[in-house]
Amino acid sequence: MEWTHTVTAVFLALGCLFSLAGSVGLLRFPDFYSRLHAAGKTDSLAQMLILGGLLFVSPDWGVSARLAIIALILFFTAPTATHAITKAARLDGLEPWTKEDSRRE
Amino acid sequence: MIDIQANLPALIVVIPLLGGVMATFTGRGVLPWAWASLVTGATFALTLRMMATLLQSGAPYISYELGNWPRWWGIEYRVDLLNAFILLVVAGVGFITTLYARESVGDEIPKDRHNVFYAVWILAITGLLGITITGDAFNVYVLLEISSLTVYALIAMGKDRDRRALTASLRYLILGSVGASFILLGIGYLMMVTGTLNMEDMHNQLMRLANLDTNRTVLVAFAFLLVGLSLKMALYPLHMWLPKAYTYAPSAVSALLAATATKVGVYMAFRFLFGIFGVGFSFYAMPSHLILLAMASLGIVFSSLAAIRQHNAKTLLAYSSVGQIGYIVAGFSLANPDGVAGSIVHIFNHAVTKGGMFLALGAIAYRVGGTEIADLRGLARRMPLTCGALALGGLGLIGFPLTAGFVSKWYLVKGAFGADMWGLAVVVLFGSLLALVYVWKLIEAMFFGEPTGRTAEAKEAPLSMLIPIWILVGLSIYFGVDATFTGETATRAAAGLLGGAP
Amino acid sequence: MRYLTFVLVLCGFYAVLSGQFHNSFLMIVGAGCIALIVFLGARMGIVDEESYPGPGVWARALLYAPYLLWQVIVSNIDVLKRVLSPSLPVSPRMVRVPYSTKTAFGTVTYANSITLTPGTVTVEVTDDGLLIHALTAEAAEGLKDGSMEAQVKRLEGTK
Amino acid sequence: MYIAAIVALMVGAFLILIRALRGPTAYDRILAMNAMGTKTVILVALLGFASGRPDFLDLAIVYALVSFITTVAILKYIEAGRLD
Amino acid sequence: MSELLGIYNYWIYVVLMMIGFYGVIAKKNLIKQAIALGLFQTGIFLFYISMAVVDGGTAPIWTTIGDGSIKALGPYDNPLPHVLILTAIVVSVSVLAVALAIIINIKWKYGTIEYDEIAAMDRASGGGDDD
Amino acid sequence: MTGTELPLLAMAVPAIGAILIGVFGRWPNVRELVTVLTSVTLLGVVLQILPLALADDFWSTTWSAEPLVLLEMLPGIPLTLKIEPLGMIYALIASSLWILNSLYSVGYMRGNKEKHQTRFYMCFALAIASVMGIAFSGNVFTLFVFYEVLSVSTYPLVAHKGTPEAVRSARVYLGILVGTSVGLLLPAIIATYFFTGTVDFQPGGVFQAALADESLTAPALGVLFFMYMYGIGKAALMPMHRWLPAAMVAPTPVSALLHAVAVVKAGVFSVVKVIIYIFGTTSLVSAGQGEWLIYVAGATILIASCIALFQDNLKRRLAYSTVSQLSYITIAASLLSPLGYMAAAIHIAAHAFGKITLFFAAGSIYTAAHKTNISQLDGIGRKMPWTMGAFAVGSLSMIGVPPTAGFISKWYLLSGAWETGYTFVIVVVLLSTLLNAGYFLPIVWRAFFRAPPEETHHASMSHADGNFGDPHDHGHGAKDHGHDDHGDHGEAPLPIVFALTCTAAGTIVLFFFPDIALGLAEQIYRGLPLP
Ligand code: NA
Ligand code: NA
Repeated sequence: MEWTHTVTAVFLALGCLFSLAGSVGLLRFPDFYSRLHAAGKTDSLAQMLILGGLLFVSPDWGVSARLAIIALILFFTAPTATHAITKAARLDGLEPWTKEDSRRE
Repeated sequence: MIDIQANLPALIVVIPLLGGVMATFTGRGVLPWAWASLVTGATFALTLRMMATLLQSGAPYISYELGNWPRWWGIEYRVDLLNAFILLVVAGVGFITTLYARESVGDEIPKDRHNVFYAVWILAITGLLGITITGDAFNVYVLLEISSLTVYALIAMGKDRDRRALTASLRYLILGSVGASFILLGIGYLMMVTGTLNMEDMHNQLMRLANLDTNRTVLVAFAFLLVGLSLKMALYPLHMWLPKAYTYAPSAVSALLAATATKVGVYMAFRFLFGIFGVGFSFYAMPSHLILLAMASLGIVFSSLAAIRQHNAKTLLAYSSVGQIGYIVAGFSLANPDGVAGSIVHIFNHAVTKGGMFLALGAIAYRVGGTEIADLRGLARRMPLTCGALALGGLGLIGFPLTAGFVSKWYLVKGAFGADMWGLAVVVLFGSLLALVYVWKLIEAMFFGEPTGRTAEAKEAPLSMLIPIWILVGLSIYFGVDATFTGETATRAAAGLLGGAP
Repeated sequence: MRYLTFVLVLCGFYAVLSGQFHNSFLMIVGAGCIALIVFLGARMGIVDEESYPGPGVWARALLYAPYLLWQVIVSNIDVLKRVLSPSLPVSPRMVRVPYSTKTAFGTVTYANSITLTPGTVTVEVTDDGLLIHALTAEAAEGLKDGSMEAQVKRLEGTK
Repeated sequence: MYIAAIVALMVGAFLILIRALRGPTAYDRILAMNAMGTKTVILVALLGFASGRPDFLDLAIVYALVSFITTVAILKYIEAGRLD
Repeated sequence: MSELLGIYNYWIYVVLMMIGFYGVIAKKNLIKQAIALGLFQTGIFLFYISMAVVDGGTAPIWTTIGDGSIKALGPYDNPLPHVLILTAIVVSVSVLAVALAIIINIKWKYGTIEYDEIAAMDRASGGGDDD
Repeated sequence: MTGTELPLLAMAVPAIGAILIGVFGRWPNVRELVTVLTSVTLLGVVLQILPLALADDFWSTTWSAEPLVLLEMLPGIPLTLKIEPLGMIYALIASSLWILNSLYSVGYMRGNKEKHQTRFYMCFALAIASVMGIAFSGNVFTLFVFYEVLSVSTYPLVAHKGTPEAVRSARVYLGILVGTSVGLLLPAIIATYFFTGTVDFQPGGVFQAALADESLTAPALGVLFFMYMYGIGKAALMPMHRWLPAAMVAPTPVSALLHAVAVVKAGVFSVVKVIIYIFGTTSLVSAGQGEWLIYVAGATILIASCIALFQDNLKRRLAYSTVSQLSYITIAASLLSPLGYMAAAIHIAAHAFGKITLFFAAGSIYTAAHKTNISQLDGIGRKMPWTMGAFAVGSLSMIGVPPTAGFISKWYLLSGAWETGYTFVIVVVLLSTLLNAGYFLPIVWRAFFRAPPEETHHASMSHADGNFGDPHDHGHGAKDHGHDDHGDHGEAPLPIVFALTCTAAGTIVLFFFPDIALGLAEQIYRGLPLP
């Protein structure tokens, strides 16, 4: 296997790791705001890693350009979307869950 | 310029299609209606010419390959005696109802929406014509959806008059879409087995299959198509959507639907059951003729009984339509020359009879404001010509001699005898007696009742409505008195169907 | 001037994606699309300062990018640790942090940076400070020292 | 190699789906759907490479844009109660 | 077992279709019915697409090879079902559009989109002719 | 006009008459004139056909010529017209009685100031046109078509008054007539076409070939025979007779039309025609399927006569009398013997003249004295000598006492029964003759030999002149309806009295000069294939 494949493999593995982390976080975290951390951030890194990984094995510059464009789009839209959701939740008066609440339950 | 004669089949669909789209730009006032009349008139002329060309050519069918693609790849329009006849019915009744529609639509649809109404109206006719003329199975599905979508919209446009038009339209949309999806599935399975979409080619491939009767895919395709088509034909018990849809739709729409929509559904059944699957499979290997006959008989009896109970004349006629579809389906399920001929001729007879009656009800709604039996009471004195047309149409429904309805009954009963189906003959005749009851409910109200409220000072319908009404009712009488043309055309078309090849 | 860059970016985008230059039909259609987008963009008024900052900003952004990237990685590792540990050491809270960046661009970048740093997410930007949701007490404290705010202000060009 | 990544992401997607179904508030669901959108983009890219058809990436671009617009549209509707 | 697995697509299509069909019949909310109808049709699309699969075939889209010529990359799936479903999707979307338009009008005219409430209002106003 | 086209003319005259009546609707006098003129013209045309029917070489010339094709309704099944002796009798009665009925109607409708008179005369003319169609029908399909047109054109006449009661009775009338014809007659005709490939009337019937090659079994023929007999509801075989009493709600000229001129005659005419020209003696006898009809007809005669005994309403009694008299004709035909067919043919004529006289009398009593029940008729004979005189003649004809025509048909019927050895028929005829006497003679006796109840009290007021008021003078006799005082009324208006006198005379003339009726009856006999 050429060296590029191994590099890609590493990038992909890392990307999947963080992506899974995000998903698990989304599931395990107690309330909306904490899940925000998991979902919002992990996607940005995971997509950069995976798409970056694929850059190394892309057959021609056309494909590489597309990969870059996707990365760029996701880099800008993912956090914006997360902020939009947070703003909507905030406006709607969604209160974060805190440790004290857990003791009272 | 386009060579009209050579591209006749394509033009029959293209002209109303473009006409329909352009109708949206016809602005306000009388222009939308005028444009619609022009387009439907031109289309009717084309269908006349199509029939003439077919008869002169003497060939069993005329084939036209769309866009010059060879017919195994592209879409082939195939015109034989059967669909040339139904094209005539659809385009003819469509044109006459369009002429009629000016006053009725003016009264029932807001002024600013006329251009949109007529656009959707023309497209509905286009869809129906397309289904009738195309020889490609998937193209049938596409055009079926075009006609269905436009019909859902047309029915919903009755909302300003009665909000129940919306619920009726939605219910028809749901059931219609499920039906269309079943048909799509059926076509899909057929495509898997035969590898083609051209109906005639499908038939040949199916016939070449060794054990057609036990081929699971073919059986599944047949089941899906049977249910889907029954839904589109409003065959009892899959007719639930029809009564409310016809009642609350604008009057002109009810007339157009009653005369053409379900008939094209029946035509599709002809093409699939006789054309593609062939008589042998559809009616002998499969017990479908028992199922269809049972459903048709139940339909005739129960829908006529329901019609008798109604207190709104339009709903009454709507249930009557379900019953009449029962006759048509019973006819072709006999799978013998008389039965199929009876079925085909009744498509025409019922189209003109019921179409004329719904137009008459539209005129009554226009003058009196409603079509409840109470609105009809004693109306004959005020609107003699309209009530006369309704009464004559009623005689046609019962199947009185000298009306077109009688001719159909003659063929159906003779077909029933031919197939030793004495029970069916009894059902057909019992249906006529039930029809006598619900028609006389209308006639007694109109001719012997005491007019009240708006009925008392209603004026006779305007000429622009009376002429179309009496053209249709006149046709139902003329083709009752001299049924040689319709009789022979139906018999020859039936022979073509029973011959197997579409 | 700004419209020129807008058109150039669109042409670049089109060239990269289609890669078709010899097909006249596609070229015409491409030009048509670009014209339409520019027209709609102008009508929506999005071709302005905010979406097309001057060249200077691009240069400073490149300087800031590695720092940002590093923060992303660190924060993700932090999330990873928290998610995978069975006890889920999380005690979320809301914190309000004052900010002194002047330009809108500066404030957004600062808020984004906070989000990208581990354990904190900017929830709302209000006059009396940024509302931050922190996963743990330490994360909230980390912001107090203002080191990151200085970085962003340099990016903004205000000392 | 790609297959492994694809499977991993599918598992991630499944988890997100659980959150989408359980998520008490609407915002949890929107968050999940948004995350699902990003995952799908990456999945399509990976599938493209796995099946040797890199031109799938065009799909990924379109999907990314559409997913973003959908999320913003839903939020706008929830906030304002009307879309126009 | 492998034969069964080989046609898992068809299992999914049937499941999807039945879920949609159940939704159309059982659900009382009109929007849910419209969604269910969409699901029902999607199931059918999956059936058509699964029908087109060719062993080892790739997507039926020709690509530009290095020297600019457009060629297929080896065996590809049967494009016909794919094309048909393009049209079917257009139809399905149009049906959904008309359905939503009607549902919005029902909301304006009835004030509700729950089937039971609408039926009750119809019965009350029209004297409810029995179907 | 060759022989074949005359039947078409016979149909065209009343049809055009109907249109003209409609056109001149607003001028009553012109309208009435048109009605009478049309009826006279029709009789003229029918009389032109008579010699052809009576000619010795009729069967070889007129009958075997190509029938006149009215129109090609269904491919292979045209509407055709053909002259035939039995049809000739029916047409003769209908056209001659139509003239008298028209005159009578003018007096009655004006006497009672009825509404919708134009519609009345139009429907009447249409009904007569369809009667001509039935009489001269060349095949059973044509007969069926005009049979149905007759039902529809008489419906408005039955529902003439428009009262809820009239509409209800008209519903029963149409329901039974159309019900039986669409329900039984139509399928029978279709089956006939199906089994034999033809619907044409042929002496000796059409089923021999089908029976021979077993395509039609004997029981199947029996079922077909049952469908035909009960399909023709107008023959009022029990239990399909209920429409007849129900139709009594109609004005008297309509009852006269129904009972004597057209409707019931269409019924029994069709029954006899079907028996002779569709089934034919040989088929029925060989299949042994015809016998049940004798017993059903016999039962109808007796039961109807019994019911008639208890009817106080005069028109209802006459109605049940008709039900029984119709079955005389049916029972005669069901003997399946030449004598039987002749008895049937003659009784069609005899009953027509007799029963129309009785109905005219009933109408006259109603117009003059506004009485409808028999119990009110004491001593009315003195006030209305002409009416009750005619009533007596009519009753005698019903009973079958010479010198009335009724005697001849009963004589042929008895000899036919004797010849075929059906003692049951002989018993039925004798018994029913007694019953006829039982429900007719008391009326005559009550009218002439009983003193009117209040004669002493009103003596001074009654201007006992017997003058016949001017037909247009509405004052005389037509007192206000409510007041049941029969002291000061005389005879009914002239047209009424003139019409009923003619018909009464007719029953007697028919007795002394029966040669036309007999001649036609024998003509049928000559046409039958030798057994
Ligand atoms: Na952070
Ligand atoms: Na398409």
